[in-house]
Amino acid sequence: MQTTNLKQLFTQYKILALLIAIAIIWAFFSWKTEGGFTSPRNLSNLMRQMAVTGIVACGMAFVIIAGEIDLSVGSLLGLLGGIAAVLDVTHGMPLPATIAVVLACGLVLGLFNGYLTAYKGIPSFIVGLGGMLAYRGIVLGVTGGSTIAPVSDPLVNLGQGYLSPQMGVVLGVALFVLAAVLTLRQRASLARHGLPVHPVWQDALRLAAIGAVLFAFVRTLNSYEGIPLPVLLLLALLGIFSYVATQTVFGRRIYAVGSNMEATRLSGVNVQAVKLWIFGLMGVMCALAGLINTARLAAGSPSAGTSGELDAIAACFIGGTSMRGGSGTVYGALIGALVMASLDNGMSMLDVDSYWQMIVKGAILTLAVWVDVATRSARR
Amino acid sequence: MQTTNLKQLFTQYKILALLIAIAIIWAFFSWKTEGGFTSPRNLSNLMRQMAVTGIVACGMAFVIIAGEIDLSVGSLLGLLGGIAAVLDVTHGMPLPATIAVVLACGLVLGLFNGYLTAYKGIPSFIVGLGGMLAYRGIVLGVTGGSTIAPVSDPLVNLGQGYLSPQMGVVLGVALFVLAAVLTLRQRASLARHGLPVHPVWQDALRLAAIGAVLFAFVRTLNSYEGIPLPVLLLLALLGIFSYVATQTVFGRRIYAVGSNMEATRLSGVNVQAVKLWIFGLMGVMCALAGLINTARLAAGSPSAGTSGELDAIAACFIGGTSMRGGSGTVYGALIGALVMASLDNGMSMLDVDSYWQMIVKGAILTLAVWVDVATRSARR
Amino acid sequence: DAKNPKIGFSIDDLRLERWARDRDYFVAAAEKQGAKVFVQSADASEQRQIAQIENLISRGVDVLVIVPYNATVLNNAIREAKKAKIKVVSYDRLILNADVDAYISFDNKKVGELQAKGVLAVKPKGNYYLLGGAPTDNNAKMLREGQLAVLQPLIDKGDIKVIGKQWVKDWSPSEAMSIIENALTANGNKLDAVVASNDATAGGAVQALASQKLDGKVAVSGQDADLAGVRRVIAGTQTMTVYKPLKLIATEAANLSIQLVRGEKPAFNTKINNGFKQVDTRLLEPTLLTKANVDTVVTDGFYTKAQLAAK
Amino acid sequence: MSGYLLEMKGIAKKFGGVPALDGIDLTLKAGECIGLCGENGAGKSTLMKVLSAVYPHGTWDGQILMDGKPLEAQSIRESEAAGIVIIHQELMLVPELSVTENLFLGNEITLPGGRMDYPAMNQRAEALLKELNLRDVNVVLPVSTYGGGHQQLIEIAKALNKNARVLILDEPSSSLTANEIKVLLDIVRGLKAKGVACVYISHKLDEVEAICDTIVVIRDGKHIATTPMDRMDVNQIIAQMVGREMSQMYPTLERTPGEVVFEARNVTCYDLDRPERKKVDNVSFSLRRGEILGIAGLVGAGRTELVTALFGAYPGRCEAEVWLEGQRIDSRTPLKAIRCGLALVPEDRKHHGIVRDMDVGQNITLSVLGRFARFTRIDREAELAVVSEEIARLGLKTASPFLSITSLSGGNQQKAVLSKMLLTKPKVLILDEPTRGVDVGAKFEIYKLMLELAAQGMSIIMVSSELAEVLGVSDRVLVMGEGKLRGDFVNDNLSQETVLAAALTH
Ligand SMILES: Nc1ncnc2c1ncn2[C@@H]1O[C@H](COP(=O)(O)OP(=O)(O)OP(=O)(O)O)[C@@H](O)[C@H]1O
Ligand SMILES: Nc1ncnc2c1ncn2[C@@H]1O[C@H](COP(=O)(O)OP(=O)(O)OP(=O)(O)O)[C@@H](O)[C@H]1O
Ligand SMILES: O[C@@H]1[C@@H](O)[C@H](O)OC[C@H]1O
Ligand SMILES: [Mg+2]
Ligand SMILES: [Mg+2]
Repeated sequence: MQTTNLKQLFTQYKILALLIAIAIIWAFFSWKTEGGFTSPRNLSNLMRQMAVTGIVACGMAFVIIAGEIDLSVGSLLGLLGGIAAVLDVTHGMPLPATIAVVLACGLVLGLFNGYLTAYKGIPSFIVGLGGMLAYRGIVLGVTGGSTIAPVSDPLVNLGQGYLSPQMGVVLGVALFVLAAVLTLRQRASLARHGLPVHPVWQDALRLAAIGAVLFAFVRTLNSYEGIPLPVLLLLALLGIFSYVATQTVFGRRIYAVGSNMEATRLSGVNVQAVKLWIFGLMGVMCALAGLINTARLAAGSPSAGTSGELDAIAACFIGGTSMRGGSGTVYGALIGALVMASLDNGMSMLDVDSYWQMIVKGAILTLAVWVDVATRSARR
Repeated sequence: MQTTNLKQLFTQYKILALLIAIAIIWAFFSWKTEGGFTSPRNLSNLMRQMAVTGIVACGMAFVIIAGEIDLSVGSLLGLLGGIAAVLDVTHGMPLPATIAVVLACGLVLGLFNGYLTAYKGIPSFIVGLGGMLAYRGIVLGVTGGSTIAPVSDPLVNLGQGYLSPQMGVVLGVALFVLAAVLTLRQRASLARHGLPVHPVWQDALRLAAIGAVLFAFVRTLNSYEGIPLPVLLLLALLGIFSYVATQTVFGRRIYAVGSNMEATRLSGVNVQAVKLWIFGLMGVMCALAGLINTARLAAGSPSAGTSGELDAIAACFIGGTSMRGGSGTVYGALIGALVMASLDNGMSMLDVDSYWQMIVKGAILTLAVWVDVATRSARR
Repeated sequence: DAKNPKIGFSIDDLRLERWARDRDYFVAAAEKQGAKVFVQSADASEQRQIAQIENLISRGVDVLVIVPYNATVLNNAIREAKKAKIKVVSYDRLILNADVDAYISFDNKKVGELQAKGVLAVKPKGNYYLLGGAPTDNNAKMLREGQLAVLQPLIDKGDIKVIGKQWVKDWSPSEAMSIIENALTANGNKLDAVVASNDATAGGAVQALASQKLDGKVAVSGQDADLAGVRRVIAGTQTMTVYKPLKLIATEAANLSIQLVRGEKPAFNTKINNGFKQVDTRLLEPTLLTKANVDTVVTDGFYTKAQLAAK
Repeated sequence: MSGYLLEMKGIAKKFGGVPALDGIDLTLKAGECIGLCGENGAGKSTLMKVLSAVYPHGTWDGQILMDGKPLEAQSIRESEAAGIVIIHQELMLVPELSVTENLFLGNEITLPGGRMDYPAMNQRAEALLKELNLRDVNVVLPVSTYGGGHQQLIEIAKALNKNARVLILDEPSSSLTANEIKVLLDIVRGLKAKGVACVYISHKLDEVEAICDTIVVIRDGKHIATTPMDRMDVNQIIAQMVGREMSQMYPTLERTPGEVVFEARNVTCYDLDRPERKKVDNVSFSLRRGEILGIAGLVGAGRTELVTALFGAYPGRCEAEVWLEGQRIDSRTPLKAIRCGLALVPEDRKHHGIVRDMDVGQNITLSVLGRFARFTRIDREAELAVVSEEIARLGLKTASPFLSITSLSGGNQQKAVLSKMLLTKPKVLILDEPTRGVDVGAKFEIYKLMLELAAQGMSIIMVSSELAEVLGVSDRVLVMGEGKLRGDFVNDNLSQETVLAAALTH
């Protein structure tokens, strides 16, 4: 009886297992590092460290939900970051222009990947593999194999800057108000469709939890230097992508394509166009990630982003996106990215031997997903 | 009308597009290197260079046909190669014992991966990702991060030795006789069941082609030093795996599981056991590849096999194995490996800048698969 | 604090043999002085190295000793360190464009020269292949500079023909092996010397030569005196290696870092421009190691006789 | 002007060189309903896919005129724009999306910025489902919450949502119950009255008879006859379809069931998503040797769950006690169940029956492959012999055992799956909707086979939503409702009313 209830809880909140995993991981590291792990400064670090993977994971979540995969993102990120560095360092272009050009390049290259997959019928795995090689080759060509440095301060600021504490507070309050409004609207909507509305205390508790998390988040980051810009960008993307996924026609079609492409096609949806734009979006995410990465490195490095695709894909899968397409969430992917970044950061703080780090990370990855699978296994 | 016939030809011989691609690639490089590329010696090199990827690709083909994937093979190969080196160098174990231990380790680790996937329900992608990290960590632990060298001569011989020319001829003749017997038996069997038998000239032509290829193969390699042992191993594996795939109960079940796992389960097949053993086999292939790799380097290097999984997976996909499982061939995978090895070898002979190498390789990969997809779409 | 300083040691990649030894010597030396060392390995990833440096900073180390994977990308991380008043020492590889307090290394240009001279001594004329190091490693470029300083006059004279040059990603032996295999084929085995930039890549090259029974006939250089490398020198398949007493550099680096923390003035012997400033530098002397003087490593306690003899 | 709303002229279509349609003509007037009849594989669905541009213009020969003007639709969108809407034979829903989202997929109502206007769509969805008398569906829940029958109605609602001028219904009723079919036919009548032209495809010829004005019969891709319904009856349609007279729908064979061989005790299945809900609630029954036991019930009654639980294939939590020949057996996985002598022919042929990438022969031998193994090697000779024998025994129509299973028509695929399970030589054969989508001729053969097997002593459980069929072949009928056993009748001139009454009482 007890277990059943617990299982139900897990089934309902699919992400719960992961959140508990994160809590355990954090508690453990915090204990081992005598609080060092959970110090504002380290949490700020941690989140900055996960930003690049997180940005890519946002786009990758859509790609995987649509039943495809993109292995070229690591190289593409490197290439776009490299282009940013060249424009900035070699051509001295002003930052807004650089950003615009890089985003445009990302879009075009992403659309190109999408075109090959959607219209030419080449499996996305192969397109990705080809791109992984070709784009890395182009980076090497563009940078001449050497690191392009030092990039200008405005660009560096993109990766290393902070939101002022006041703005952070304003943002936190605004988000809380938004959450409250959404909760109320959801209650109204559930009632309208005769679905069971959660008890008031449950929603109140949920809101309180959100408030607490927001408060802790803003306060923690403010007590170091403020919310780092890459983290802010990531938050914005989380909002936009979640909105697109759940509220827009395009978003719903992504799920439809991934879940049953044939049925979707026969419903008159242009599935090829949907796929095309998903890859286009992925390209734009690579551009953003590339910019942030270059900003963080303060240089365009020919090896930037190497194996970044694996991190992003792993984040999605850990976060519960289905390998077969059709289901998954963006916040899940970001929580997946957080799990991995926490492990990396925590073990590096604990000064664990690098080979042990790899073993432990591999084991915990598998374990976390296993817990997730096992608690969900009500449905085999 | 003409095009239809051509298209039909392509549809029937799925691998034709790839063989033509190889022919074009070889012709191009041969022309550019003034015959150097197609000299017996370089062909011998080429085949030795593709052996490790080819061996892994054999196992990977089964994994992918069964609808799974294994990302840990690169690290596993490194680990098993490292174990081989440690046993050989540090413990001075005799070669047969080393081989036995390494194969056993490979089997056990492969089965472990399979157990997690098949019985614990963890997606193979995650198990592979975890293994990729963990096994690499263990290599670093086992080798202490340093290169273990020099390995004993018998072990080196495994990677660098040759079959004597006489034996090569005997082998070639034996294979030809085998092909002839099989063709005759197939004709008899078709006739007995009143099914249409191919015209005699068609079968004769096919046999003649096989004979010509065998002759060219043996003669070319003999005119250098003989058939390299790793290539011999690869050929043997090709035979065994093709036999298993097409002639045995286990092989048939691999395809069934990959095509429709639920229907297969409902037909009374123990699908979990099938998956378990596929991964077990993959582990054994990693062991063989690890041994050959260590033998070729004459050392156990902690970075051996890095990103070997990508090469093997790419080989399978280029060779026409379906991403969704259920269809594919082992010889296709090997031809895929040959395409990639040819590109690597040819461009490095031309001393092409490494960034051009990557761009060209990526582009040709995508192109080859596109040609394949385009010519096959006749089937729709 | 100054009495028991905390040292963060960030290493590029422990998959390369020498770094494990550097780490062990360094830790031993530092602990003898009462310091505590946190070691991190970035496994050849610049992102990871930056993250690890950030983590070391948040753990409040007093000094950072860094072996950069990519010499050019640590600018921000080091700025963070400086903000936290942490001293930064660049170990073996020079960090470019950043505010580094000290650099300690062997003279890499000199190493390159030794490599070139080593092979020249055996093959004064002929076809040479230049097998470079990792393209992301600043040292790889300095090595090439040193090699060319010796070889260029002879190339101009026509004594030496460079039949190919490639950089080897992450100093990977298997990549080096394929490169040499294909170079041998392309040139019909007409190869007299391989100027390999370290022992890992030399190992790959020798293996490629061995399959043509050319090992021992073609001159091959190296660096680091890896155990496998020294054994090859003894066996005659590798012409030379450069012995860089790792114990020396590691001990010196440990002492130097601790001195920086304690506000003492370490002994430097030169200054090198890293694009940001003139960095105080301590350059150590590398030794050319051939079959003739291979005993040096034993007398130095770098290896035991048994280690070298073991087959 | 010809007065026709739609004309198809000389339509021909080949698959890989093999003709599936060979010069077919078809005309439709506004407000007319055409019954398109033919055996499995005759080409009905293919013809309709040509019409609805699933196969775009250019991939087939011939001409389509709409309002007298040529229609050369390149995509489903274009054909829908011309007013042609199709309800596909296979369920074409997206399980992860909600009912509303499925109903509007491709035709979403949007707010500025591409936002989904959920309130508007939900409202419209509820109205649509009400028209179909579908009251217990919550439109905001995922479509996968609902079983096969409901999904089929949702699929119909989706088509109704599209303002069709020509509505194609390709076997819309295969998983509907009698009542639901009545609602459906009323709706089609209403559409006809509004001037919508319909093409109705069904193997349930009484429906065709009830609703259609004209019957078009095709056989092997060729047009056989076009006749007004008022000059035809069901028997004549059958004669045109199969090319011979069929005197009766259900064969008969003298048999006497023997002693009880199989017992299921206290079978309980819990819902996948809501573990506290029981889909099957403590059901027990027994079965005699050589008996055919029909299980009837409304859609969602839990029949599929019951039989999958007996076979060890229920995906969720379940409890069941299974006795065979006086012994308790362990049938907790399909493999164990088969070893004990049970066999199940599943309801969902596409997902649980056929293995798509394998040929007909390989599908047939999948369950007994081990039998042909000689030192792990498959004895192809022996395998082929068995396959040929099976193909002949069941009258399975295929050019060769080496053809892909997907190239067979639905009825023949069903025979292949049946044959696969029969090869295991079961003592108890469970058939879940064995004749869904199967043509009359093939149905008759399946019934005949069932009777023969029963006469040889095999016990058979048949789950079916077609009451006539249950009453036509069963010796005994169980009725299920809401997961509980509601009745157990000996089939001695049992009437449909009795069974329905049992299914509906609480
Ligand atoms: N995609 C395809 N590839 C190859 N052959 C096909 C394909 N689709 C249909 N066929 C073949 O075309 C013929 C007509 O099939 P179709 O589905 O139109 O039959 P149907 O009349 O709808 O049968 P049913 O009553 O079983 O639904 C069959 O022989 C079938 O095997
Ligand atoms: N929530 C669900 N998720 C997935 N599949 C479901 C779900 N509910 C039912 N199904 C499947 O839909 C089919 C029909 O199930 P239903 O509950 O209608 O049982 P039934 O009594 O067998 O009805 P039918 O008359 O359709 O056979 C079954 O195959 C069942 O497994
Ligand atoms: O010692 C070498 C070091 O100087 C270089 O930077 O990296 C490779 C090593 O072999
Ligand atoms: Mg049909
Ligand atoms: Mg059912």
